Amino acid sequence: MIRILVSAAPIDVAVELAAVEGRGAGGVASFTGVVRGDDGVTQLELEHYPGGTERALTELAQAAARRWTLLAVTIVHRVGAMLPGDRVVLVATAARHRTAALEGCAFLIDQLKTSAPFWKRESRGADARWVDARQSDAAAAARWVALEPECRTPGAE
Amino acid sequence: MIRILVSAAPIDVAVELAAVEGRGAGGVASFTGVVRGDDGVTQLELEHYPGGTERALTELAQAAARRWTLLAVTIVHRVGAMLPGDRVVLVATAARHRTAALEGCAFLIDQLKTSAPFWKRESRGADARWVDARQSDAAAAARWVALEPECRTPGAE
Amino acid sequence: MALQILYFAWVREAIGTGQEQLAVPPEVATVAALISWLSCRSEGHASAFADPAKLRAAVDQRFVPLDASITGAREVALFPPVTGG
Amino acid sequence: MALQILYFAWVREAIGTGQEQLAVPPEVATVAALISWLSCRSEGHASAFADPAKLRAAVDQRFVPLDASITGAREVALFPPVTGG
Repeated sequence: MIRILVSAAPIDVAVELAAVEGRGAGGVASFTGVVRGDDGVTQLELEHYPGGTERALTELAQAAARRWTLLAVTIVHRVGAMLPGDRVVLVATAARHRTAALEGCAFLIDQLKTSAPFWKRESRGADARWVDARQSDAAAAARWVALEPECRTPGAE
Repeated sequence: MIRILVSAAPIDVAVELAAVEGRGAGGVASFTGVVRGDDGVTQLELEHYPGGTERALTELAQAAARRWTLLAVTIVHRVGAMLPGDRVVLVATAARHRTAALEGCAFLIDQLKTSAPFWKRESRGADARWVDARQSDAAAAARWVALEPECRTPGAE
Repeated sequence: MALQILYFAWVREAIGTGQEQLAVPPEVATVAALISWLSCRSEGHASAFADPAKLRAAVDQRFVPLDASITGAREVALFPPVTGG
Repeated sequence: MALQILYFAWVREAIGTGQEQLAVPPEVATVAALISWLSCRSEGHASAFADPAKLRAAVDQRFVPLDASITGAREVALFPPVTGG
């Protein structure tokens, strides 16, 4: 079961995790990204590519579900204006065993950072600027390619 | 902030995650273990070592918090009788950056499986039996030792 | 044939609009060629596209390298490296 | 000096109690020696401790190998490999 939601509404972690749990899973892993206010950020705005975003997230969820035999994948990403402490993104995975859920979850958030069309603009008081992409995010996404079992062909993955 | 709770009460994931989030973190990772009923299990009982359990979980949380500079660690483990679909364990970590939260969370559940004094008894109808420890759990716990940076001494960890 | 062209983030702000419907000549066959061609439309376009190394693209909603073909495409999106999550 | 001895899971069930306060002779100096000594107490003890390879131990609430000392310990717990989480 794949659930993709891109919305300006606050993310309800309890509802989302309960839905992921109810699939006969033995383990559910989640990652929640939260707006940090520790370097003076007063507001965060998230722009995205309507249509393109949902497509990218769906393909990402499908890839993770195949690679780790996941019972459920949920990706919820908030867009629009947010404040420090607000949730930006929730990724949750369910699997029979914990390693698949944990690895699938880590894969999804790493890949989302580099392959889903979202753009952040931070405001510090009256000063707003677009956030630069981080090289460390590209490296984190790339390590999953290196970890892919060599015996698997893309079609059989 | 470390929170350890061993209790017969159901685990409230929403309350626990909200507390972990509220520490100025950029990322919160969680793992929830759920009772599976897919191989005929009708009830699961969890026995533990009162006092010894809390001590083991606290030391585990402290080790993870040091190793990954975590802002918050919560470990909630249910004991007593449970049904398929019930949550057995929740591990949640908060950190400035996602990798620390994700790795710390995976470390904690792997270590908890082999180093915290809990014992499971599964019932299938009238037949109850103690669950055997799994070699794969020992291997999962051991890989974190191998991954530990060699330059760190145990005292400085 | 009219091509739907979308702009996001600071590319959108520099150009002053989030989308344009343009009749692109058939000899403009790749994303990179499209970027060059668009640069001539206004100072905003020229500014947004001054450094193609800072640009990323999607053709019909799929991420592609800048040398990818746009032949037959309905929609091309041009934007900075993504920063979600 | 009286030692608090705790049993869990099938060890507890085989012995028929979860704890005993026993005066352990000073020559019983390790967990393994304690297990041998306890085995003589009843058929239940003998059954629970028949295969020490299946046993794990904690001394004063810390996991230890079976050759660990119990000298000065207040509490020793004997149990099967753990299966929580």
